[in-house]
Amino acid sequence: MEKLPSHTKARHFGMVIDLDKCTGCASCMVACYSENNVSFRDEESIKLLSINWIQVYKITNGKPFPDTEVCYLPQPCMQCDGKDFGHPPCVSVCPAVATDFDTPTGIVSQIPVRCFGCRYCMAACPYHARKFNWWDPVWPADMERYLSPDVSPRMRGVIEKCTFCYHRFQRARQQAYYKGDAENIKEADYQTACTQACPSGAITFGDMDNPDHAVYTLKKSRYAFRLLERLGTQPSVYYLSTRKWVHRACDNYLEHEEPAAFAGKSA
Amino acid sequence: MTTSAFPEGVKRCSSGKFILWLLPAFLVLLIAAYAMFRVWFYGLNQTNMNDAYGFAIWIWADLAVIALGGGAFFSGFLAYLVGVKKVKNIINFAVVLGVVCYTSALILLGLDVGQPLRGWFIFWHANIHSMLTEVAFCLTIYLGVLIVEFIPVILENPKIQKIRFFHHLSHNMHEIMAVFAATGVFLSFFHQGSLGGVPGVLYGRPFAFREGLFIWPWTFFLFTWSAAAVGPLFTATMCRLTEFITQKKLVKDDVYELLAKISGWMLLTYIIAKSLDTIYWATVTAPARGFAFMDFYSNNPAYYGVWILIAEIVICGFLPALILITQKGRENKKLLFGAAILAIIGLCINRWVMVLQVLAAPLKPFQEEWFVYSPAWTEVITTIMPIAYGIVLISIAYRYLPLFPQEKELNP
Amino acid sequence: MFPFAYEWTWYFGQYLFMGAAGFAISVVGAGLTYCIVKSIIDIMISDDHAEH
Amino acid sequence: MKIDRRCFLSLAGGLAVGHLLTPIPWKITDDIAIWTQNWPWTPVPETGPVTWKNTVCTLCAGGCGIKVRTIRDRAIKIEGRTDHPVNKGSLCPLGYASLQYLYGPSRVKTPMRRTGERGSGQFEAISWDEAISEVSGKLDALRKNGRAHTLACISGSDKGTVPVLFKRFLDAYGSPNFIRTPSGRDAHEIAAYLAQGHKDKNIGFDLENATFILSFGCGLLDGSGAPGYQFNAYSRFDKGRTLVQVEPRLSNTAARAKKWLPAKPGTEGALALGVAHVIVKNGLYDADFINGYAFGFEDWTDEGGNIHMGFKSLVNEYTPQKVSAITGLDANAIESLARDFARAEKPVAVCGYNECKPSANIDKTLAVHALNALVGNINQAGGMIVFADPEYAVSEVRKDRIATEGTAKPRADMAGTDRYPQSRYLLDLLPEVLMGANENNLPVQALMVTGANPVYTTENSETARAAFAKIPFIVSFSSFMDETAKLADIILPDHHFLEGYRDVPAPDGVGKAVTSLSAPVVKPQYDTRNTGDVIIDIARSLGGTIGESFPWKDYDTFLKQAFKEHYRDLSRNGYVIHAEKPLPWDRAFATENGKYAFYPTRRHAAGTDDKSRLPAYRELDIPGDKANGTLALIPYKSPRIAAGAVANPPFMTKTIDANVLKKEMLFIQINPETARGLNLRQGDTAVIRTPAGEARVRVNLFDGVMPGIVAMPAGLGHTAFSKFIADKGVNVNALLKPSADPAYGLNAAWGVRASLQKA
Repeated sequence: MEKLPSHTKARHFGMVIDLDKCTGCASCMVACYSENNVSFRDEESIKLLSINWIQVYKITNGKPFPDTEVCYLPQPCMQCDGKDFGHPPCVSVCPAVATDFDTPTGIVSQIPVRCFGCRYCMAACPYHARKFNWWDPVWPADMERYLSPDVSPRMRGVIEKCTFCYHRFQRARQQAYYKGDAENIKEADYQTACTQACPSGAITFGDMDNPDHAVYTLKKSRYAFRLLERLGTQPSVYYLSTRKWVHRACDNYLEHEEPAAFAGKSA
Repeated sequence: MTTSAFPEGVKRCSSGKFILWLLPAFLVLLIAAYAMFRVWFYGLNQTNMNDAYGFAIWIWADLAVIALGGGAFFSGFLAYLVGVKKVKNIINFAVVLGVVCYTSALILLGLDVGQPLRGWFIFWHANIHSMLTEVAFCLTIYLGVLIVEFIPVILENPKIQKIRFFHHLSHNMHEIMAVFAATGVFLSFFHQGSLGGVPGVLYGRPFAFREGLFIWPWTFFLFTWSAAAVGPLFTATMCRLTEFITQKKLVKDDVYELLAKISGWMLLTYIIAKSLDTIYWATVTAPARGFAFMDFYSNNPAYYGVWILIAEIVICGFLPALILITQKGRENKKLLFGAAILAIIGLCINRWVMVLQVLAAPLKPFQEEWFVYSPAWTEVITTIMPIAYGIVLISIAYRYLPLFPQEKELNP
Repeated sequence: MFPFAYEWTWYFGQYLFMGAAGFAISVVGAGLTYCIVKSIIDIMISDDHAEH
Repeated sequence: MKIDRRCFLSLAGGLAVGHLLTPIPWKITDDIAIWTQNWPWTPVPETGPVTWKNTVCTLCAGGCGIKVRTIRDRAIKIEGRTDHPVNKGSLCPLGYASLQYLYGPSRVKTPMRRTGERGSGQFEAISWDEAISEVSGKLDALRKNGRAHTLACISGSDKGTVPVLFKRFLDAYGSPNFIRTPSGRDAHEIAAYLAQGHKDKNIGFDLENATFILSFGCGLLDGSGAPGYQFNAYSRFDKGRTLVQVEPRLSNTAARAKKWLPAKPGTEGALALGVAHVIVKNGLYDADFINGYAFGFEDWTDEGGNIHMGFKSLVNEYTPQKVSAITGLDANAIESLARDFARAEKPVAVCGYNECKPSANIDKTLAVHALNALVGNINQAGGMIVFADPEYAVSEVRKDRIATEGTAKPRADMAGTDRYPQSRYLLDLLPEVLMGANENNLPVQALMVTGANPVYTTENSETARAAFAKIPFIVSFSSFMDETAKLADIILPDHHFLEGYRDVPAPDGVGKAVTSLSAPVVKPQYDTRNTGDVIIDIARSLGGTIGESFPWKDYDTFLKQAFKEHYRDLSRNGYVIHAEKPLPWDRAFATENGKYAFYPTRRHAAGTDDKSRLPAYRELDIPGDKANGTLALIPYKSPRIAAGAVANPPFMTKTIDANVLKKEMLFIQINPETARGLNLRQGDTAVIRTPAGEARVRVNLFDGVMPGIVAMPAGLGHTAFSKFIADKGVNVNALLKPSADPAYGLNAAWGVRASLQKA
């Protein structure tokens, strides 16, 4: 929204998820819970009451046995750039500036202690990436002992969501500063917990504006697409798949329309 | 001679009967208070809302009562700014109704937020880009205005009138009522509109999203216009209901007819605009995002499909509008109030669609199912609460305040 | 709401929005004050009348 | 001035208004908001200096290297260790969630003694001294009664120092009944014995270097076996490397495979033979290996002059057409699969280890081993690797007369008896033996359980529970209140793996001779003790030769001694690779003729003809009759559900989809076509019946399941641990039933007949 302070290097962090590689194992989800002090309850099967910063969906091509195919789709917060780079659907609606678009990183922030729980952002987000704390979080037995001091546990009545592990960016920036070159944050210095956790290497994360980072090239792939791209939300999360049905399942198309990667071809 | 607590020259029922009449309403209020306690103490897990239905029946009720309470601002606009004298005969009642609607809306909002104790962050940390901020500011200030408009009516109670300061105060406030009314109209225009903007700006939600003018989506104007159109009809209908309950004529028929005529034309223009908006949305806005019109009306688990649109636009839109703009329709009171009720239902359907159906519609093609929600008892009782609360406030106001200037004349 | 809150940006929209809100509050506040003051004056005038 | 009502009201009103002009209400409003931001019941994690400590996850047998982020003796976060040879950074959700076990509600915090009815879960806390003296007292009495051989130990593994201590304890005590829980290892061990002459060696698959993996139902990407190793191998899959999955259900592995071949369950062996047929017919096999290092490929003549059928003749009849008829796969697909497999640079065929239900089908396993032999990919990079564990430097166990006599007695589970001479452990047979015996001559009078949860994991688990409940004295060494611990008389809780030392042997299926060391990351949180120490203490308090057999001060000392020169590397790096290269072919095989036996002459077979020794395809009938059970129930493994001894931690349960588990109801997967026939729709509640039992389930329609098959997730339906997993869904083991291989006694069933009826 605002102009960048002149001393800050502009980055645009993004993620590329290879759907032809994701095995649906949910390591990313669990690593995320653990990294970000996500709360849990004994009843988590009602998914619309369950807090997940990244959620792996299972989608099928709808064909009968044995031509059935399955694709797993991990979906974190899309960290949308939104309209005019800086107006994601959720940010402009938050009445109390509890969520904001961070221009220097392209990350959509969330301040739970500022949030008063109106849930307008939740209604605005087409990805259901925003989760509400319907209950007071409780860590049974001695589980409070494993909580990380990097991410504050949220209280009841507020929204939370994926922050691209922003605390890890802060840590990387701090370390870079101590090393004397505050702007020199390498690709490996800042990786999200889910990226690191993906045991099959389906997730790639980095600065999408930096040619040295893998995401820079990956997102330019012909088979790259974004979830519900046509809504104009400009997500910072890209997906890769060579399968046309996957592209079709991830955005809305009128009957005669074709996903961009396959337009004009009969694949 | 002791002064009667009742307005001069009118008859009121006995205290016993009055209390008996209020009893059921108090009972509802009591249960609602318990529900409110549960929601505030244990949190929103006491409702059936979920991450798909972040907005639910409360927000619908909010939008609906604010729109219906719009009768206050539009009658004020007519009476004080345009100078339609006849409307003054119903303006006091409209103000009371407005107070009921707006305080109810604020209570529901207070229930609906997850952290009510820091709800004031909406003012302190205001994000002026948010439609909700606009709503909160205008709504709160307008409620203030409504109360200011209500004060002189209260002060007209004979007992209060005996106090000289209040006597003068009510007189002076009446004198400059136009200033308050103008401010109210200004604020109402924005908050009614920004309530429409709330769904309209959601460009992630193709069912709600509308293009518009500057920062305001078309729903902004449609909501204001529909509130102005239907609000007075609601005032009139409630007034008629009061007449029915008190078994007294309180307002002359020509007042109703005038309101109905104005509302009829407003409603007609509104519904034409709404139709144009729907057509543009269905043929341009939604297809650009890959949605066919019927995508929004198929596979809905509530089974109403496209009928909800037909009900809103034709049965509860064009039909009452056409009845109200014809003189014959207005002269027949059954037709008039039938049409008014249809229009009120239409408005409620519109708000329902713009809140709940927006959230119910699946967005990701791989998630074909609609999201289903049914309110919990805590939500239902608190949503009914405004009715009980309205009964209490209006009954007390009617009993002790000269709401209807024509009452004395009509009931000699 | 005020420039000292850190999310404040020096931006035209802020003036417009807060200006409008402030204006509405001022009008209502001024109106109320006027009524109250005038009522007090009215009482004093009518008291004067009573004395003479 | 008189204070009248009016005055009073004015005063009150004035105060109310005037109050607003003071800072008080605003301050209170602000303070309340600040309070909501700092609710005392919302925890504020303590900060401090961060350290990362390396160790190994032992929640499953996968042996993944992990690093743990700790702050002031608090373990905060687990991540995969990128420099660990097994998983190279990859880690499954269970590993990521294991801190929830460290601090979780299912921990057994002190030694416990049962106070209520058996299985009621009522225990009292006792001291370690009391617990150990009670156990040794009971064991001493049993031994003095001449029933030393009726002590049994059920262990999740027979490798590693702690199982070795238990085996040693039984040896010194006088019982032959050390029982390893059933796993895919059983069939591989037998196949390795028959084809290569190895006993007690590890069979691994070098998935990292293989360029073509033909998986016969291995849940490589379903979280079974060694998940970290398998996921990591897959993560290195670039273009030109192929995974083909043979399985009746579109599992996570099948979904990611280049090709999914839904062969009818139980016919995988036939497919392997069909592939072999095409390879042999087209001469695509590795002639060097076949001619130089193999036996029984061609027909052969024995010493008595009898001509025997060779593998080549056997596969001759398995034409693609015939195999197509058996498996239901397309003949052309089989043909091209075989060609692609044989022509790949490093093809490897895998089976057994990580199937959700490791049907110990010896024929299939031999056929799959034979496929690897055919393409000469044994003990080669990217192939099937055979290697031994490091030998522990442990003195001979000292045995007194009771011990010598006791260990010579036949085993309670019939393994190694005349009936099943070549089998080592047959836990699946034990429940029936126990049920058949009367209380007095119950072949198991005392049971120790370590690293296992047989009450939950044994097929036909309700019978198993009843059978185990008959055992008069059960000691559990579990860290968690699992189903078996809940049934026990005494619980001697082990440390969580982040609290103590433990060696971690090479995980089954991993093609690397690697041993790791699990080291403490935090101080023990509760009054628990390393099981190694406890068993040493029990032995000591029993005294005599038993005590003498355990001369070590404590477990850590024993561990150091056992690993000798390896220990230094082990403790410094957290792992040691004790054999860099597998043995070359000329030294690889321990058969009589030193060659790979395509014809397993040693095979203890039901028949005497060649075909009963050769890995011919034999149609296997699964438990249940076809008339009542028109469907077949198979369990499936989900990477989001821990199906072994340890149940799901809350985080993993949180990841389970709503069409797998909703509230307390589990969903079975069936094909929509099957559902139509049964008049079932998505989400319907139905009753599934098998010869083992019945259960209420809900129906999830999934096109990826073969018609006629009912697939049920494994790992749910727990009755112990904590409210976060107990009473959710159905334990598939309660519906399954083992069916013993006639010659080996191992459970060879791939499923169970079932019926499904709308409820």
